[in-house]
Amino acid sequence: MTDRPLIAFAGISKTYGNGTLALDDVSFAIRPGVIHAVCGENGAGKSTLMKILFGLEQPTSGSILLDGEAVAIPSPRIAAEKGIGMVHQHFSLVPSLSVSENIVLGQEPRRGAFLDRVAARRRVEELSRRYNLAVDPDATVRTLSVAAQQKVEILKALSRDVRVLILDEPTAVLTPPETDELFDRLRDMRAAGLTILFISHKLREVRALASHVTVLRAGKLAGDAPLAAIDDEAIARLVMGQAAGPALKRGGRVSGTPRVVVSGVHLKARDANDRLEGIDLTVHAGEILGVAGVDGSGQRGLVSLLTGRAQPTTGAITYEGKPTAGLGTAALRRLGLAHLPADRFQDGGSKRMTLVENAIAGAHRLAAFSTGPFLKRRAMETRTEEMIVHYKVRCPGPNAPLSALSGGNAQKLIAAREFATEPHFMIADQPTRGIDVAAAAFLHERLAELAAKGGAVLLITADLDELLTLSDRIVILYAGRIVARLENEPGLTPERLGPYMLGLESAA
Amino acid sequence: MIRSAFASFVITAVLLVLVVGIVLVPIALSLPDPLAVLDTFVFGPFRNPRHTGNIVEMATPAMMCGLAVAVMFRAGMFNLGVEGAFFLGGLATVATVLLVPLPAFAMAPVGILVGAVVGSSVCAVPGYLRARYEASELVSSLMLNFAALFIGLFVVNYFLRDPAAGAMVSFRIPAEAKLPKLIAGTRIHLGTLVALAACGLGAVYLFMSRAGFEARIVGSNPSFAAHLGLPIRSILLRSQVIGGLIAAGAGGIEMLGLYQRFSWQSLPGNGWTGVVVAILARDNPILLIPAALFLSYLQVGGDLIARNFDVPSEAVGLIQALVLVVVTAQAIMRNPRLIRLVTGKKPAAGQAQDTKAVEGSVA
Amino acid sequence: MAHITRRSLSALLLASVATATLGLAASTGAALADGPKKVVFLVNGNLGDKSFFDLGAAGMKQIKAKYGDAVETKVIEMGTDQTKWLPTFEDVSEQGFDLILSSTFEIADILSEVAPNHPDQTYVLVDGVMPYDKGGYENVYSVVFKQNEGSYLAGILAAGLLKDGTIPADQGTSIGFLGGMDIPVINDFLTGYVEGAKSVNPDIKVAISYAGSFNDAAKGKELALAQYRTGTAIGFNVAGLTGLGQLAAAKDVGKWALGVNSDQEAIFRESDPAMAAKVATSMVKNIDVSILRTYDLFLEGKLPVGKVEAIGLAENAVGLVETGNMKTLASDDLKKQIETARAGIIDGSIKVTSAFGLETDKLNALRDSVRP
Amino acid sequence: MTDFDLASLITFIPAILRVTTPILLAALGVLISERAGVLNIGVEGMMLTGAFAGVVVSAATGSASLGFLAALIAGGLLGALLSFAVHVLKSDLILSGIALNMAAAAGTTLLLFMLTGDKGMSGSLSSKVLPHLTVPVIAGIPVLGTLLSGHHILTYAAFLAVPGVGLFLMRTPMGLRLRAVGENPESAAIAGINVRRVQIGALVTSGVFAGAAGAFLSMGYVSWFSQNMSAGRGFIALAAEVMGHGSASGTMFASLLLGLAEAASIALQGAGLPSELMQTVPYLVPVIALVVHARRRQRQLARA
Repeated sequence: MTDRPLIAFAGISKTYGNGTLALDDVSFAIRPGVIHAVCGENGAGKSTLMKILFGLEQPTSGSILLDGEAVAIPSPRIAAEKGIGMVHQHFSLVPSLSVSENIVLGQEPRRGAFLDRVAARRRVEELSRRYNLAVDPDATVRTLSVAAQQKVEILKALSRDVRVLILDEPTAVLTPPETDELFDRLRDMRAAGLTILFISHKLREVRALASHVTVLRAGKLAGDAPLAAIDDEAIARLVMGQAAGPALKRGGRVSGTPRVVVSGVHLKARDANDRLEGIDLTVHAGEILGVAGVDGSGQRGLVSLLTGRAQPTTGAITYEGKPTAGLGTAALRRLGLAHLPADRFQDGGSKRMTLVENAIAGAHRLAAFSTGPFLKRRAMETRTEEMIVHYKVRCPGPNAPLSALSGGNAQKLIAAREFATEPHFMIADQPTRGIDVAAAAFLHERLAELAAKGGAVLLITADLDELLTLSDRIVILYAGRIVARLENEPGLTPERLGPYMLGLESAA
Repeated sequence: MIRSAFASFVITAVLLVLVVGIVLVPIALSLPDPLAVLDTFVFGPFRNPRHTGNIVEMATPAMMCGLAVAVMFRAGMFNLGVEGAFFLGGLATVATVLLVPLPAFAMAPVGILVGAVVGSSVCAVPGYLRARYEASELVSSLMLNFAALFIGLFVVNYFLRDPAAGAMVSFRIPAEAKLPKLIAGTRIHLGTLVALAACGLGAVYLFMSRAGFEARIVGSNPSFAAHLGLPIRSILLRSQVIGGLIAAGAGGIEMLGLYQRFSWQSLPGNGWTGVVVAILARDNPILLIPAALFLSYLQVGGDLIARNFDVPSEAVGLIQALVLVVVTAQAIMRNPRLIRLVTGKKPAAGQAQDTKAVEGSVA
Repeated sequence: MAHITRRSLSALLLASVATATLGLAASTGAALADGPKKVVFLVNGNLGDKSFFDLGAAGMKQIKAKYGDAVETKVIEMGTDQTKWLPTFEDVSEQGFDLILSSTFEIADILSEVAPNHPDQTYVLVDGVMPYDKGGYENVYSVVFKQNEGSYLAGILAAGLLKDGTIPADQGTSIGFLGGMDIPVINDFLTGYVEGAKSVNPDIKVAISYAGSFNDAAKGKELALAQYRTGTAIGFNVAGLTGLGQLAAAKDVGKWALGVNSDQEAIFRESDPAMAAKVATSMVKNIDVSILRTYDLFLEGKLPVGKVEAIGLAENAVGLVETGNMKTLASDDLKKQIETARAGIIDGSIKVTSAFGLETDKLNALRDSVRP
Repeated sequence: MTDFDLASLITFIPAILRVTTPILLAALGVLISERAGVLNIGVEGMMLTGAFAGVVVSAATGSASLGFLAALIAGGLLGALLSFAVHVLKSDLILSGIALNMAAAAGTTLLLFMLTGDKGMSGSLSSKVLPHLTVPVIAGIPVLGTLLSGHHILTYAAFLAVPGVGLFLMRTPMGLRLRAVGENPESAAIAGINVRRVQIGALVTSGVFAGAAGAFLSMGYVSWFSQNMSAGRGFIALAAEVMGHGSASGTMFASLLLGLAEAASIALQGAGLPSELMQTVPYLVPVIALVVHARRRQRQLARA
């Protein structure tokens, strides 16, 4: 192997039909057999660049060189033929199909006219042995945990004889031990000769894994260097365009009266991941209670109980001393509940509706926004414009559809709506998943501010840095039970949380 | 929103002329007087006030059925019961004015009201089954349309049939019950004003009222509605009851406006027209008015050439089918270059990259 | 279509202008002379029903064939949307036709609005009656068919074929009636058919079905098969295109069918002789003949405008097709019996009930009396 | 038909199968396109056109098989046409389907008129029919013979197609791709599947099935084409597919239920009830079945 680049981007620009310039003359090279990190905030153009490499998008100008030759990649199929595979941030699996069906989809082994299911299973077993990624080939994807789904996603990419594997923010949904395991596997793959493109905005991970980093900012190449030649602060500067502000650090404050008390709650649910088996917890006024746990440890069940979308099978929940039995979401919201849902476009808003409509929905029956049966559209619009300013929502205007916003800006608008009611109790479920550092920091400040004003906050997050930054106390969920209750002391590290999250230890 | 919709409206109009030209020119050329055929098709409807009146008469039920469809579609309900509601609404209205002794002034309003309530069941029952049991409203409404037809025919045969008449028709609708004509020389009746007002009210409901806002939230994203704690089931049901009332009321208005007796022996097809009009107007109540007028204009023009020349009436049907496909063709209608040509500005973000071509799988 | 070049398009346009000019000249010329009479037939539905609309159109053809250039005929389909019928009548009334014909009862309501506004225009209503008793309508001639009379003969034939053993008892012991819808004009066939059958065999059973549709041949066949399966040996279809399904059923099970309105044996004589062979006869309603007769009378100035004429067996407006299968199938005795009944109906000694104006209760009583 | 003894019940079964056949064929077509994510509202028009093409071509060639082939091709062509409108012109799927139905009704009548001078039916064309099949040994066995032998070839084809379609969807690579496209087109595209091509293929196949359903009407039930002879069966097929919850066997049972309801309403004619009320039965049964099914599912969910 020489130092000749495996892939070279040469002056790639991309302008979308609506005039957005996503990439502006980006050029850099990737050497074979390395783990190459691509960093940048949300909307910096990382995903677009990777989509271009994978054939999902076409550049407006510029070219891609593979082994020194300019190539056209018009579709993922061609990308696969050229040995490029991709693990998507939002998995590209078909939920109702089995693991093996998902993996062989598009290049199915045949026996006569039929799908050779034995061969498919064998292929999956072989792959999973080779790359040390254990999955059950016959499981239906819908029933798998996120981490397992990611394994399937990786196997699916690897099943096509790839030379280059693109991973788009692969750790966003993983616990630290899962992340560590993933990194081990990725190092194995590199050792086996694979070139890995690793997209992330977590410096720690980039440092831990990659040997070379490329930084994109606002569609332009901001920096490109071997990791050995650049320190973290320099990378952060390249990412943010300026020095990052001092990090917020809370912890340890328990103040105020118990606001939400969950006692002895069991929940039977169809999905085993949502079941709860005897939960006791209290959220006090003025504190942020962090909830950690591997995805599918009962977080969803807990949220649906606390938001009134489900009723406990046994046990009780009180809200400021009053039992909530029989109260639905609407009644709880009237009592002062707010909720930042994990899936912001699925539950947090309506893509097709305007920002005004998304921002005011829920509050629209208040006297401020309606007279009799009618809405006060002017007042709604004015209020939304204020939110847009206060929450620094970058948008074409208050009457643009929510779909026109990037994930981070949409989340800020949704947060603006949820904070606007001055809630007594806020459930923040993965509040900053997949959004850029600046937006995340902004939301962190809002949550801290709410707690400071006496609000009770329940923070559910897979991002342990976030958890340790914001929480006053931490509970860890495993398989529907609380396995640890920890004070967020300065010495608490992600590594200490790991064993609890995987159910290896229990302290409760 | 209205402006971009208007742009597509202009493109539609231009396109239609092209489509009609492409189909009609060869047909016209096979006839002795091709120019007259085209001329009649395009200008005929405006040459005689009666024909212009026909456009308005025909657009009246189309607007209301379109409104009924739009109200339900906006709430995310694929309810096709408008057809049956229109039929049953017409029947119940006529039954009321025939069977219930009412003072003359009350006949029309009470009749239409009763018709609206009875007829709305064809939309409301699928709505209830969906809200209560999550049973596909598409199937149940499609089936109930036919059930409504045969139940209606049974009612006519056994309770309303005029034995002196030679066909299965009801007794004559009393003159006092009929809706007053508005313009001499045409059949344009009070119902047209009602329909226009209904479209206006529909716009107010959908875009300016709390109830309509909530319905649109449910329609555009039920999970979001659940997040907000909106009472989804009752909102769904309410939308379908409102839709049913409008459609069935339209049936009553049509009967008292244009008919002498209840004489439908099969589903009149206005429900399908309503679906077409609503899709053309992109479920916008105000745009329903031009959409319905436009469709009716095409129809009247087509009727005129079929009547006056040897153009088979089926050719007119073919033209209309083609028109429907073309005017909803996003490849043409949402072509950014065309939109820029019409509005003179760039299209809004998100509109041009709407690449998901195939929607509408049945939940 | 998309490949029309600009040149070919302009050529087309040029050509069309030329033809247009010619056409204009021709029509002006025709108008100057004391031109041919203009007659129009308005179809309140679509052609292709194999029943009164098609027969009406056939009548128009016969007029054209008989009078040639002395007459201009035209048929306009108004479609099934009833709101379009009145505008069409108003348009046509202003276009200088000498005679405007239309058919079915539904048109009576339309004409009662249009005719008074155009007193100089002559209208003909076939198979429907204007409410003359309330006065007016001096410009409308109505003609109705006594299909019950013809159906009476069909009933005699069906019951007679069973009674005299021409159709052996193992084929079935009852007769059938397949109606399009439970409506008066269909039931008018039924009452005559049942009474005719009863005159042969007072205990005759009649299986009665209605399809609810006039264009569903498959359903018609299924309904007929159900009748044949439960003991019907010969059935009478009065259901337009749906009714033709009965013929297919008769062929499948080797039983007998009776056609209606037009000669259904003739429809399939060439294309499917085996099926045509199972049509015992058809009860024809000579709408075409009556339309030609109307025009004849009109030309002679003898058309009784402002009145209703009911035509039936006496006028040869309805009757059985006796030239086809019936000729060989029916015994001479049976033919004689039918002749006698015909004479009886014409001279008034036999009264056939009509479904028009008959209460639903009475009709049900009649149907119940023959239920198998 | 007042006494429902065993014998009359057995003679009743062929009627159910006959009534079910066109619904089942069309519903299987709807199933294939629906699993690929495209709802085929145009199935009614495809049926009608298939019925028409079968008659015209078999009359012209004197061959029933060629006529049947033409029916399949005609249905498939309309499927391609619908695909063109949806995928190339990017028209609304539902509206294009409605338009297709309108165009098929008008177009077949117009063509019939041009060919025969008659708008109503093709009686003057000597078209051919497809045969009924007698299963050798079984035909002689009393009850079983009535049940299994002597049906129309397309009745056998329809029921044999059920496992065929089921296997195709669940066990073949193409079926796998089709389901992936229908469930998650983006994922399918990422897996290198040409989503558009799969959907076009599904619509064409859907049309072929609809064409076969049409051929059963004009070359099985009767031996001619008549105006609008599909008479709403396409919509019934849509209902059957939805009731079948996406599986081939479910679609078959739903079709059989609808066929049973229709056949029962036919057999019960003449029992003295108003015919209009009897005619509501085939339409009320699916609604009731839907509710019963939905309630059972809800109870299962509640128990879980």
